[in-house]
Amino acid sequence: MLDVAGLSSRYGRVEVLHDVSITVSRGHIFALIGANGAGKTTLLRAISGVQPVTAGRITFKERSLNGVKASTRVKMGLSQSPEGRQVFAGLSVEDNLRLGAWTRSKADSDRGVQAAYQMFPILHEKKGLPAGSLSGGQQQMLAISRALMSQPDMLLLDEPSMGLSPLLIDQVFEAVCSLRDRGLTVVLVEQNANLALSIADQACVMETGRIVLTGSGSALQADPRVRELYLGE
Amino acid sequence: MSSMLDVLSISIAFGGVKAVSDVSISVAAGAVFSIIGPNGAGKTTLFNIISGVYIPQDGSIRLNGKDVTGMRSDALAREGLSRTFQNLQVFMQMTAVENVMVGRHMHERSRTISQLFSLPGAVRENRTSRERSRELLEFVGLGSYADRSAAAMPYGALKKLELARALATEPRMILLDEPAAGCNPAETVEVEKLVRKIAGSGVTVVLVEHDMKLVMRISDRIHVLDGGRTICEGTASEVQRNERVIAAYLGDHGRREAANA
Amino acid sequence: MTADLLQYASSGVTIGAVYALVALGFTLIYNSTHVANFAQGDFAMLGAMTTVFAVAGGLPTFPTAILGTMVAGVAGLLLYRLAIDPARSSPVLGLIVLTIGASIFAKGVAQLVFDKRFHSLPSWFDARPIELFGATIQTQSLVVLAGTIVIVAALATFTTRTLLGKGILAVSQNSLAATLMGMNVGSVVTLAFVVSAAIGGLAGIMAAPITLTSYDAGTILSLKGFAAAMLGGMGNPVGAVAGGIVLGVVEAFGGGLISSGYKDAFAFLIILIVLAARPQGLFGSVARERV
Amino acid sequence: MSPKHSRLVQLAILIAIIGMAPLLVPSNYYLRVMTLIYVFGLAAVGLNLLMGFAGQVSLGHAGFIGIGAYSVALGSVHWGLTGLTSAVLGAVASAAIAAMVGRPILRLKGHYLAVATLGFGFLIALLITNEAGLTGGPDGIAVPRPVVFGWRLRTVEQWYWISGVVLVAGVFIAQNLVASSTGRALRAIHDSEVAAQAIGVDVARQKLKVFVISAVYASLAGSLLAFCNGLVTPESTAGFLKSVELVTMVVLGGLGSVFGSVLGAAVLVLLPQVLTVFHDYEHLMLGLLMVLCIVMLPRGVVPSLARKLARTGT
Amino acid sequence: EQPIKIGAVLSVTGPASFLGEPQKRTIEMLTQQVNAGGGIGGRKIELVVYDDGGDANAARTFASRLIDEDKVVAMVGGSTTGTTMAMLPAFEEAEIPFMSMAGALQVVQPVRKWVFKTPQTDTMACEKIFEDIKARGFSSIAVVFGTDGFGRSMRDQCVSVAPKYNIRIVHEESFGPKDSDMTPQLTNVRGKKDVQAIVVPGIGQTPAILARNYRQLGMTLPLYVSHGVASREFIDLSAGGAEGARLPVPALLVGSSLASSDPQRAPVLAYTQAYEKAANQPVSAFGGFMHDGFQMVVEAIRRSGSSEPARIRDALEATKGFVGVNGIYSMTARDHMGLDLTGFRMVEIKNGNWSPIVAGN
Ligand SMILES: Nc1ncnc2c1ncn2[C@@H]1O[C@H](COP(=O)(O)OP(=O)(O)OP(=O)(O)O)[C@@H](O)[C@H]1O
Ligand SMILES: Nc1ncnc2c1ncn2[C@@H]1O[C@H](COP(=O)(O)OP(=O)(O)OP(=O)(O)O)[C@@H](O)[C@H]1O
Ligand SMILES: [Mg+2]
Ligand SMILES: [Mg+2]
Repeated sequence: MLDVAGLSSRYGRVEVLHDVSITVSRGHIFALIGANGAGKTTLLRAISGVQPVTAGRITFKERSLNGVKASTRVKMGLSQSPEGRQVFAGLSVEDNLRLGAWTRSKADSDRGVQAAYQMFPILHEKKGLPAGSLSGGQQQMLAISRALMSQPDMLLLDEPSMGLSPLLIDQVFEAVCSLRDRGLTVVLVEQNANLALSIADQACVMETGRIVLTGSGSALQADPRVRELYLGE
Repeated sequence: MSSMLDVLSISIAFGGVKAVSDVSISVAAGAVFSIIGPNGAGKTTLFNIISGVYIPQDGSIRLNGKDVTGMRSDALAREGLSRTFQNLQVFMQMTAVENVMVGRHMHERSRTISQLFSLPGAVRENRTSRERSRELLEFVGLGSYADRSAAAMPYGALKKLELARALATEPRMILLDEPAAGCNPAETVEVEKLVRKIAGSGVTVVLVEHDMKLVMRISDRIHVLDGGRTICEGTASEVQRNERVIAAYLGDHGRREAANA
Repeated sequence: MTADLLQYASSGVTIGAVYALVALGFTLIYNSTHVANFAQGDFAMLGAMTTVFAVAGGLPTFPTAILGTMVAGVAGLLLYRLAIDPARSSPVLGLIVLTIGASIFAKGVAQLVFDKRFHSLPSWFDARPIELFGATIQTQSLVVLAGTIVIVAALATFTTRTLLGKGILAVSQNSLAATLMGMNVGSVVTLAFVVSAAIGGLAGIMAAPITLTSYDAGTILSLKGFAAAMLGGMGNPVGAVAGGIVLGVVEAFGGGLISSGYKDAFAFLIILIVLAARPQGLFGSVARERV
Repeated sequence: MSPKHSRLVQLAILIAIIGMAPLLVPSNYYLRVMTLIYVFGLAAVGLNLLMGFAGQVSLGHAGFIGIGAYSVALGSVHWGLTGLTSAVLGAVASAAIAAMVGRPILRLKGHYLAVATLGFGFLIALLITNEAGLTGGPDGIAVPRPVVFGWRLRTVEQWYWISGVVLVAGVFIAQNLVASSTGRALRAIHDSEVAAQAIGVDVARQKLKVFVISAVYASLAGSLLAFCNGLVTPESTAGFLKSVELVTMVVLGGLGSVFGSVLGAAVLVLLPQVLTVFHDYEHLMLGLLMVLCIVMLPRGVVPSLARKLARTGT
Repeated sequence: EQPIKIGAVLSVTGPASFLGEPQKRTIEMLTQQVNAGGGIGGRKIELVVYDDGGDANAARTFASRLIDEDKVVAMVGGSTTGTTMAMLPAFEEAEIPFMSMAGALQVVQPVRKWVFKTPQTDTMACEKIFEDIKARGFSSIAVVFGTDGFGRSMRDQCVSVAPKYNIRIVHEESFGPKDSDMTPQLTNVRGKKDVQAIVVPGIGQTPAILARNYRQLGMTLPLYVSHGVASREFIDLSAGGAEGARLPVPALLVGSSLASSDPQRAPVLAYTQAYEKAANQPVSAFGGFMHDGFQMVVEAIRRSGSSEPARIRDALEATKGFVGVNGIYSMTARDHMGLDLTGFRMVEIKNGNWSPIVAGN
């Protein structure tokens, strides 16, 4: 589904991704874990086309994404819920959702909004309020729902559990699993490594801009190095 | 132990939404006091009220016995209250060490005039501030970032930067809003050590956090909010057994985490 | 005396409507980029001057009005594509200076392409002024007023009812997120600039029969339009119109009843007083950032 | 280069330029142009403290130039004060007025502050224009040459040196302020007022402080301008276009770069002189250059070039 | 032969561009004429023109530039009183003759050795207007003046000469140079019962808006405007509103209706024809000021047979009976303007044209 090969990227003069290669299979959950500053966010940004790459190539659904505009990538079925939530603070919750369906028809948009309200009833309660007035966790729910509005084939989630209550984390992870079961491919960047690895079909560990380990979710979960460095055991 | 912070039945509403209603808490000096609750329970709002960002529509707040209701946050900082933010409020155009130095601002005594002409007093003070700030960065584990622009630091580091900055004010009480958000379990352990050290140095800590392992291990007392109201308060073991807390907040996963803590 | 008051009111509303139209253009560009566009008045000048010269060249009024509007729209397109967009990494103040530069440039071009003299357009309808309780109302004032109402209604509907309108707000609030939603930020903002400039041009064309126009008529319009937009609450089309009308009326009454020399002073005093009481303007909403 | 080091280098460059210029360009005309650069540079440096560091916009700062200019004019014409006394009184008056209007308007944010300061500038200009009995109205009023310690200051050269020295002092003080704890607090306010306040910065007070300081800079620049022109008019001191010019100087030179403001002033004073070769195309060129400057150096000359150097350098 | 350098600092752009623009065109055209005719005593004129944009500060700098860098021998221009006053000291100090186009009396009174001017003073315009008002039997008037330099100065002059004509100013209003609506002011005037005529000291195009508003309000009081609007544009822009308004204008504006015996007829027709051909726009009084000033300077250079500034100045001061388009000038050591009231002709705007008023009507 997604193939990243030899990717490098930099901020100014500092290169933060060095020769990164990953392959994500269709219908899988791919978990990406790593310490603060490892470059996970940068990688997701590069895949979405909002971060320039200096070398390497990204292939999505057998098509090269090099030189493809970010907005086109969304139309191709790639969607991201970014780090730090990035809601449109001054617009209402519902408008935020509908903007998520920018590339979709009105009917799709209506359906998506209903689905979002079903998954997170609080969003329905707050639908007319500016997104900026929501609590941190509520904004996170909005960001995730908004990313789903474009009915993507592949969803990039950057720390979806951040700021969510334990109950909601369960719920979000369940939702991610059921989305996968319906054929969606998910790239999951998570600090909640245990949980992420436990639902991941494939996973990798990133350290200072490089992929240092790859394997199935359960294999990594069992890896002593991972247990020490990322699971805090 | 005397009480450091007394919140007496405060309430606030935003255009009809009661974000916090009739909440009272009392935090003992030197304690680690946690506030937990589902998303939108009113935890951050409570912090905003205590730290003077919002003025409560009802109720009063006492800090170390003194009534501080409605006081501006800079005045509260001078009373020994400091905080970090859930939505990062880092000074992005400054370096890490400068961020922390701003925290020293209220302790800097030199007059504007002396600063304008760079008189020795001001110069000396500047140097001391810088040294102290570097120490604090070391303390939170950001020593290597000192001269980096904040804009180029990863999320997790920024959270710690806010912590160092808050500590620079030499607070007697510190409010931490999700300090471990964006940290993996290993990093969370670091945060825990840090919080313990802070509490150990006599600073009262009020903590909002969704990481149940951290909360259960570190808290002397835990206060649980839901929908702006208190649902219970108690020690870690009391809280994690409370059915309402489990239903509204912990869920299965949370309960397991809490139990394993 | 009532006749006098009515006269002040009518004159204030007319001028206010012109300010309002410029303020509307301001609002739209602000909403899409958070830039205060100090070349907004120059769109009005370009529209009016083009029309003046086309009419002088023998073309009929209405088609030339469309031509003038289009010229202004193209100017808006160029402003965004050639200047604002390439400079988007500049701080907001840099962009303000850039629009001021663009405004000076527009004046420089206008004085070469057109001339430095004052010009007027004939009223759109050749009817006698209307007498109302002793006050006189020009027919062109009614044109301006009607135009303002139509444009604000259209604009308000556009921004609050359509996805595209909300897209314009979204790109300014968070262009990264907008991009991740699949929006082509560049095209959305270009659209906002073109529409805004066209509104400005139309404002100039409708007002020219009342206020005259010349190559440097844009500056004062930009200023008053900006002031009106802020008075009404930046970003709110209804506020922009309210701000414009209030400004015009205050000027007329202040000038008529108190002192004509301090006419502008009253306008700005009112702004200061209103902002002291409502820092977000008359119709603005308090955008309190959550922390 | 450490920040402190680079500050000293900048100051040294400035002193060298001021000291050498009269040797290189001996004519009165060039001296006058340089003097204007120093005078407007002073005002721009002050405004930069407010805009570049504290992030507070002022579109009416020429109002304070007007106050400074007219206080020396009126002081000596109507009230028989010496030039120096009236300049000092002008600065005091500017500070007092800034403190008074600053309190309410600095609560406003962004463009709202811009429109409020714009209004303030307008009010001052209108007052000067309309109170013709006192101020001479739009045609202006002559400023007698001041006598300082028995010297009548009248030559271009004398004013060259005086403005040069005042500018150096102004830059020195501004640099110190920026590097001081107040300077850090101001930059912090620029980025996040809530956070600054939460860690003990009295935001309102700091903003007011820098507003007053920048007003004093502008006022002194106004007094100098009045003295070296010998005539003050409302438009050439307090007018809106002057405010815009000041903002442009600060932005072109670079928000947050003290030295940049002097450079920005130089650009804006020199441009009209250079552009005379274009005759009818002057305006067109001026506007075009402003636009190009921002497009190519979006952060202003000094910071953008510094960035580019840092990128290409080692 | 070295060319003779003459400088000009004019407000070609900015709020006073309606003054500076025709002045620039005039001086460029005349220079060409002189040079085409072989120059002055075989020496060509080299013109240096700067645009001060109406800013006194800029004017002052350009003055220095003309003196120190360009080393001109004479200076023509200074379109407004403000810019002129800013430049005066520089030319006085450098001892270079300065022929100004500024209206206000203060430019030449007290007399400054090196400074001359061509336009009639505001006082003269007021007197001319008051003469006419008195002749029509009115005695109480309203003044609606512009708050720019010209309007304010003329208003002050009118106030001070009014008693001489037994005229009472019973009401005053003002308008800003950028105002686009004067209905409120006129409404106020309309409400005053004892006003018999309105005098509008104002310059440029703003009075045209006033005239329009005046007409729209259906006002019928006699309307007097100033020589500051003496250009065709005023009539055109007022869209019929100026019909019936009276004003003092220089002979230049009523060229074709000047009697053939009128000495000004020949220069007026010559300038009008040349200017309208060169500039492709109607003449205005402001260009006329420059015409006269420049010609007098050229004459002075010719007469003195020298390009010494001091000699030019002396020759300028010795100007006697110079017939210009604006008036007939005779300078003296005590009068550096050299005009009397005869230069002004009172006209009424009739059928969209200037129409001379026969005395006593
Ligand atoms: N805007 C920027 N300018 C310069 N460097 C940056 C910028 N953003 C990130 N970096 C650097 O890039 C590296 C990778 O950052 P990135 O945000 O991708 O890490 P991450 O793995 O997502 O970390 P976290 O878990 O904290 O979110 C870090 O070293 C960071 O300091
Ligand atoms: N300024 C505001 N305007 C409107 N509603 C607000 C505002 N601030 C808070 N709220 C509402 O008050 C409630 C409490 O929000 P708060 O941020 O305190 O929650 P929280 O407990 O911190 O949640 P989280 O764990 O998600 O951070 C939410 O429903 C939120 O939408
Ligand atoms: Mg990240
Ligand atoms: Mg919260």
